[in-house]
Amino acid sequence: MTVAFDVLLIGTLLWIAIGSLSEAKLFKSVVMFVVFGLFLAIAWVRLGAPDVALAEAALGAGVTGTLMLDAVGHIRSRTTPYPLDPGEHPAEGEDDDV
Amino acid sequence: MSPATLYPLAGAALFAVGVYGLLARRHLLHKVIAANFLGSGVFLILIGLGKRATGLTPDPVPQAMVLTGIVVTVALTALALALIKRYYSATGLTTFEPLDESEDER
Amino acid sequence: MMDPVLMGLGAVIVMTAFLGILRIQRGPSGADRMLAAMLFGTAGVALALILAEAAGAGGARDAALVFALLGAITAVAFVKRAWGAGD
Amino acid sequence: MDFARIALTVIEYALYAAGAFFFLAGSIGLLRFPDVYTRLHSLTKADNLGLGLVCMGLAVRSGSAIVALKLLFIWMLVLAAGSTACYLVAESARSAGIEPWTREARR
Repeated sequence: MTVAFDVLLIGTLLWIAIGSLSEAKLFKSVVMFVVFGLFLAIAWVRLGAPDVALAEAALGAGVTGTLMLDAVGHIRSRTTPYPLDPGEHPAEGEDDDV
Repeated sequence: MSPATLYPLAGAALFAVGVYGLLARRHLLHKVIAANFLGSGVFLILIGLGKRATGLTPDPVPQAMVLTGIVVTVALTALALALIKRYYSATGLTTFEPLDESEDER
Repeated sequence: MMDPVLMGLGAVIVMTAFLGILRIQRGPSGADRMLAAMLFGTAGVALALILAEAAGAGGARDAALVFALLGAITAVAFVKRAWGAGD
Repeated sequence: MDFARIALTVIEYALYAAGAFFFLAGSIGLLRFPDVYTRLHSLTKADNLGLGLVCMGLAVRSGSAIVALKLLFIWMLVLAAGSTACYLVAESARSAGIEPWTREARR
């Protein structure tokens, strides 16, 4: 049973990683990244490292996932990007919602 | 298979997935995600090798290193995301070269 | 040695979480994908508690507390920053 | 092995089985239900009930009052966080114009 659990956990981990990178839609990739962080934290608990699991869940999945959602929102919030002409840059400080 | 062999192998596979994503995906956010996977693979190898036979307490030194590494990864990711947002605001691009119309990934 | 009953229960919960990934891949709107992430939050709490009991590591219960917060925090980030941009 | 211990083990395993059942039911609901609101329903009710049952089983197993209290608090935190997140997602889905599924709309 323990080996079955390990194999399932590792298989899910790798499947989420591959799925997240083979996804064209950004939002799907980011959600799968958050889910990956959760499963990695479970793997740390399984390997007898609960303090690493604590840091991974709070930082690796929580903070990183939140930052990535914020970046996706920033990129998505402009449906038409600025013109690609290198001469035309937007005015300085116009878009600073960081 | 004991966890001491299974998890480092999974870490190696995860590292390979990360390298693939870092090289093959063009969107910068995908590259950041792939770099995170790559780092997680290394962490998995370290902690998996630190886990000794059942009954023994795991080796604490790799755990401390991984704990530091997670914090460094978060700082790195935050910097990369801030740079991507700034780059997007300045140029309207999300890759290093303009995308074709047909494969617009935004 | 790990209790096989607890590990079997853990394997079942990993499998239910596995089903949630299908919803991430399918889900028509962003909210559906967030729901799957919240499912993983609940399943993660259960798995952390089960492993804490099976391995005799009480510290893992503190990790479960962080898992519980995580679902709410990602949902807030999703609603405030990433919502309303199409799918 | 005395009778009380056997009875406790039976109760514990029954709680695990019920918890696993509700987890499975929640996941299948998440997959099969037609719209966001019904999926939220299956997620926040069935899954949190499953977690509560698993927590109860683990509390029976540990046999220590402190651990049982901590498990109870973890469950209550999950309930509070889950219902808050559920409200937020449903509210934003509603204001984004996602209509609830009805039998009439399907015809």
